[in-house]
Amino acid sequence: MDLRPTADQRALQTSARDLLARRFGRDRLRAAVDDPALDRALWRELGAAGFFALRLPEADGGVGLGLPDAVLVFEEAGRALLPGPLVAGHLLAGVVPGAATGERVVGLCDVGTGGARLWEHPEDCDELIMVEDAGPDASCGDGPDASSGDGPGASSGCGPDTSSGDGPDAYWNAPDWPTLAPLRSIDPLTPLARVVSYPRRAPRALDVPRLRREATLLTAALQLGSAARTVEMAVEHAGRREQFGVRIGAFQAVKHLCAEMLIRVDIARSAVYAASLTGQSLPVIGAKVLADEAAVRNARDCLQVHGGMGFTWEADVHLHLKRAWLRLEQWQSGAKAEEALAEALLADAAAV
Amino acid sequence: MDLRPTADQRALQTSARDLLARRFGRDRLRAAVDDPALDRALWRELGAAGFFALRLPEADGGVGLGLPDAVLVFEEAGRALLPGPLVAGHLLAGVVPGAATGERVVGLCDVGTGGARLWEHPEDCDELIMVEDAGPDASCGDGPDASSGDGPGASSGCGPDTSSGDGPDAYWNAPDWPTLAPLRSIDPLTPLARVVSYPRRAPRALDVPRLRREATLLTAALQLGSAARTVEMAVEHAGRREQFGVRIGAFQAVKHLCAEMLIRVDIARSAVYAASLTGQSLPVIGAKVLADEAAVRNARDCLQVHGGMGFTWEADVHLHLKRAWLRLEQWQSGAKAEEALAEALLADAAAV
Amino acid sequence: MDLTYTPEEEDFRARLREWLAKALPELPARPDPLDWPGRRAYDLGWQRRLYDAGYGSLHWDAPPALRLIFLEETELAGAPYVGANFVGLLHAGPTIAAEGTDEQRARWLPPILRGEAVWCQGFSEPDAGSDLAALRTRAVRDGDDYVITGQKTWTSHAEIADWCELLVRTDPEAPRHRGISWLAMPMDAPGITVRPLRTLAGPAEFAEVFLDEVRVPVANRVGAEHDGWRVTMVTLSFERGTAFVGEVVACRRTLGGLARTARANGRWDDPVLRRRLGRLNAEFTALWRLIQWNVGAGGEAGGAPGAGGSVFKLRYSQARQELYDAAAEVLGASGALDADQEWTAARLSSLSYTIAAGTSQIQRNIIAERILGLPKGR
Amino acid sequence: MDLTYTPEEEDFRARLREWLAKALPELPARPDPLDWPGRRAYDLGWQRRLYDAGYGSLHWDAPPALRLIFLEETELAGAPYVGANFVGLLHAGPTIAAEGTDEQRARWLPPILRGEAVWCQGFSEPDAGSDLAALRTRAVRDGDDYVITGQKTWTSHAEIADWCELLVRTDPEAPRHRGISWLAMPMDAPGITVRPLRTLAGPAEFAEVFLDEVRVPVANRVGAEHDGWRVTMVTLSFERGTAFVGEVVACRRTLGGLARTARANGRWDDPVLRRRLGRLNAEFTALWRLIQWNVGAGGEAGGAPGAGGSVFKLRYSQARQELYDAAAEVLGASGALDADQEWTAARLSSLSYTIAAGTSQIQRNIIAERILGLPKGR
Repeated sequence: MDLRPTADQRALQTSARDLLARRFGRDRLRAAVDDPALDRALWRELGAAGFFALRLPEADGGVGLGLPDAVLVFEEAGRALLPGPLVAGHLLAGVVPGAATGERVVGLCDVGTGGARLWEHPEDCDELIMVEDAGPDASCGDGPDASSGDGPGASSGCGPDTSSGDGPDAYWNAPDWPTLAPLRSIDPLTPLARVVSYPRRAPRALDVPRLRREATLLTAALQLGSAARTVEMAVEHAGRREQFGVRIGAFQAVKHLCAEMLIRVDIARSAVYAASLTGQSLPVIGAKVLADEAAVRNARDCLQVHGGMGFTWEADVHLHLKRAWLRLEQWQSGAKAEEALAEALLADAAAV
Repeated sequence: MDLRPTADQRALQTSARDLLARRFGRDRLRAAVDDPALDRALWRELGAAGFFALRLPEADGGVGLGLPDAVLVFEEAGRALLPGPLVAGHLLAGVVPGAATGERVVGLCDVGTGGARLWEHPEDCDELIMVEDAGPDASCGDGPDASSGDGPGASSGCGPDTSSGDGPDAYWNAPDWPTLAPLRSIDPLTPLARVVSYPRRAPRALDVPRLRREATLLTAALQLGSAARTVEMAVEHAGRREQFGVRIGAFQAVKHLCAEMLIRVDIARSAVYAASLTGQSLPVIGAKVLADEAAVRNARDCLQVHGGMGFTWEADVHLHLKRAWLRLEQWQSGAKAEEALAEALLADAAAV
Repeated sequence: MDLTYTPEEEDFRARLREWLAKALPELPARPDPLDWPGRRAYDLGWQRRLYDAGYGSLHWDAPPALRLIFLEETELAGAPYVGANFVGLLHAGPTIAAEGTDEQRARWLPPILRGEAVWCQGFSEPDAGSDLAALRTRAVRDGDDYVITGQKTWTSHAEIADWCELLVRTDPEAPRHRGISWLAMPMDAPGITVRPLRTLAGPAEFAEVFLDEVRVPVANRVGAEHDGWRVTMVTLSFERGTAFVGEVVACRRTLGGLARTARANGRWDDPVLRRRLGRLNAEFTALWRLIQWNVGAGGEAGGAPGAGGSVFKLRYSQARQELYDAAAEVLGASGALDADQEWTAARLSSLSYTIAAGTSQIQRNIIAERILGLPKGR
Repeated sequence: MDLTYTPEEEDFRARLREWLAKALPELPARPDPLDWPGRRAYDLGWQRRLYDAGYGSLHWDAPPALRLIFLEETELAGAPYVGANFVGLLHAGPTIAAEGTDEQRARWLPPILRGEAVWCQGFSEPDAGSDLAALRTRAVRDGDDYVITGQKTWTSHAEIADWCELLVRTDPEAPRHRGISWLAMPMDAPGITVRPLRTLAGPAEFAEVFLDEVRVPVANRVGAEHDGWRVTMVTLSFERGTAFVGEVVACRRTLGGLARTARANGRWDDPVLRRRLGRLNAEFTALWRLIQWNVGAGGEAGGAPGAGGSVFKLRYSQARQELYDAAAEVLGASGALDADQEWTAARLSSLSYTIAAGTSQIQRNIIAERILGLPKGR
């Protein structure tokens, strides 16, 4: 019983950090801010490094590792602000040919009840998987029969669900099938589109609850990495910047902001790592709630520590904040997450 | 247009402060902690000073002042932690004979929907007024016909309301009529009982909405006074107590706690004073919400500034916190208040 | 305590409201935010209309109640913001009025009031933010001129300003607060380079200003030489005082808009959000009352709001951020993440409120030391 | 990363659980909180049973995983709290084990483990709270004794303690941290007066201890003379580390109780409250994982938890206060204001958590300076 990463896991995390530092350092990050089109060469390199195939069996060309290892690697991606549909690529590596190697970029969009219906990097995806809720009235696709031929469905909104209720909950889409609403993404590194409707022409058998759970956990890991990075940025700045003749980190007001930031990271990290070990739904939801809070509030506190400099476009602080806001809306979060955690208290009468 | 008290009002407030300092100084306060029975002589002295008759017409022996003046006096009572059914005495001064002079001590208990049903100083009250909501299903009395003779009703809970819905919303009770549930009050200065049921034998025609509104405002003024006092206590302590070779008020962590306390007071004061001028329902509710927050959070921050000393029974900090918790439950507060303030945003489409 | 207005004040309000109803429809279309010359013309044109109608100096030398009515009514009517006239009307102008010579007042104030001159502020420097007194821009006396070299930052409207209220160090040997002077620098003087400064909220509103041996006549100094710190404090107390009146009115209107939008899109069914909006209603109502309080108090103290402005500024900057966080909840994911949504853009801008014009940390120090009298420390 | 236990550890858990199921029903009735002799007998008796069953020293010298299992299972089974044995088992004991001589360990540790001696802590003084190193209680060497005069406060269980771990100043000339020594003082020595200290939560749990020329043999000093500060730091790091394991388990149980009570009394219909409880569920689950993390880390570092304990302590003390604030919401007015309600009493006690054993302000300094490496300052 030891929640800390093993030596092997630390080595894995370090190699991910090194790869990202080499291939996605600050210059590349700022270049991506100006042109967020996905770097396909980097994507293939991530594929070659096992980023997507990490949990596929070695027999299938994968690395054969587990969810805890994936979480450590995603934490690094979050630290580095690496853009792109990373969660999709990782979770669909065993489902969509070419995803595991990074040859093909695949998107994943949650259109279930409360799903954000947002599609990351729509221009860069070679294909797209839609996941819905099972059962009637839960989804907003055009229905399997709503369109014919090879064009996208023409429906412009959510009609009544005509599916049987026990059909598949996932649909494959070519990138030009869905009807999209334009959206100027708040995160300059992550172009977005909102999916208005899409044809249910190509159903896919996927374990959607599991997919959602793992997407939630990996998104929490990205948030955790960002939260950890913004503490470092705040501490670096506070240890360097002088005002009133001293480094501002000597002021309690700054010191205590930084201390609270670290606490959020440590709490979120305990929750995320533990959830990756059990893989259970509730710990995953709890981890996302805490990692969301850590990422958003740490980015804001980091901005406050940076003062006016933090408010500039040139500082990286806002990139962390905007990405944290984006991830907050992805997968399980907010009201639904807290309701699920509350409900569990009633169910859990016997255990602690 | 000037929200600040006039010279006359400042003089009124000062004289209230002087009276309370003279008659209810720290020794009396601590004596009351050990024996919270009401000091009837002090009560009569408050009556003689116009505390209860403040807003009665001069022709009726009152002082002929207005709600803003009452708010200033109640702010002082809150500062001094003066115990007793002050709000009741003031609001019923024109209704219950002897209340205006302080000869008789009268209680006031809100048993409407969401009313706390708590009775302050039950042992000390000579009589008690119950206020209910108008309309069916809103009240929990025994009903006008539920008891006969001169004893209290025997009903032990809330039955269906048998009133017509447009009858009176207030009932007079002798102190031994209601059925009470025991309660060891968290506030050592304020004994409490919970009213389980009571007879609706002696209806009184009162403007209950107005009574509630003014009770809410005066309670907010008490909270404001307490919040202002705990800032002073924190500042006094921080300016005197030395640790690490300096007065702890020199530490930013302490300084910033105190600054936030003052801000809460200033915001609450603006809201309470302005609401006393308009007398309208929504500003009153908003003022109570902000004054509640100021009183509770300031008492807690004051405790934190005092450190271990603040946790002792001998320090007065806990008396402010416990009273603030008590007042938080009295009259409009919490969910209902916030819902009313939200609803007003919709209604208020035209105005700002 | 009195919330009523005198008949004269109510009359002023009625006439102003009437005038606004006529004047606003005659205004040209608002320029694009990136069209600097257009914005200059628009903002100056509006100030000229105000001036011609007798409302040109309401921002600083009117009785407090009239100023409040003016700010309230212009905001309610949807009149243009003070915009490019901000520094002239609310910073430099009042400072010159209070500290300048008769000649200086005659030279600089009428063009500000008539809508003929745009001013910008040259206070902050890269290494002098919260610690403004650490400023290093040097002014060396050479005959009747100062020769100025250094760098300023967070200068808004620098691209279109005629004048800059500039803080410079005139005595590098003196204690930090004693060697500073306040100058009016013409922005067309040789040696000035303006470079736009992009913020996280997008297009450039601010600029960096580089000064390379810029000559400014000694006669352009307001206040005594080396006494600029005291002069500056006058200006800053204005900034922390009534500068936000219009914004609070606007926030209250936004709050109503949030509620109606939430009801329209179904988010109103969430009691957590509803109660949050209700609480913000109490908050902004109280902030409005606190402004009225401060205006009343400032009137008595001679027009310059005191440290009480820090109390308002701290709570308001926090409340404004909470307002736009609530807006993100109302909008839902696709609105909160859409940079083209007005409320989302405002949410980004709101992030500067706890930093600009004195961080919240600095304001808390001011309150603790100047109002509460706690001992100075780190 | 590993959340599983070894077969040996699972076996330990199973045997412990079995033993608890047998032992707990045999316990006498819990004494009244005001019955000091009764509490002493009860708490020592329970420790004796643990000792006889081989669990007497689980608190400090077991492998971390076993200690965690022990604390978890005893709490789950509703076993008595460590109570009067707290200082002996978790403060003084581990300190003597780490820093004492062979003779000292042989003299003091067995009675602690066998449930024969109660210890109390004499660290804080009226003028030395957060600034513990400011302590002024003097110890003057006189032959083989120290003669001690001064005053201690916040001493829990002083009324029934046999020993006191006492910090005294042995060199008043030395720098503050260098003139302190750590002594074991017998509580029956002449010159000791114990006066109960009442807290806002009600009956006295703590006491003030007055020392008037109390003689303590030099042989009772643990560690070198004047080296008591370092010895103390060992003790404090224990206090901030695993001391809270049982409490977190208890908090999670309370949280479940809140949810069930809320459903029973209708408060569950309020989504604001429900979501608050949901969030606390995430919070306490994470705190539990953080304890496991710290125990794992502490195991590697040799048993003494480090500054990471400050991270836990800060967040936990905050979460505990939020838990009992939520309890007040669940109970409603008549419960939240009833001092006899268990949760209401616990709410009052929770107020000390952000103060005792190092205020939250001090903990944040520790985290910022020792973990994050920010410069020292005020």
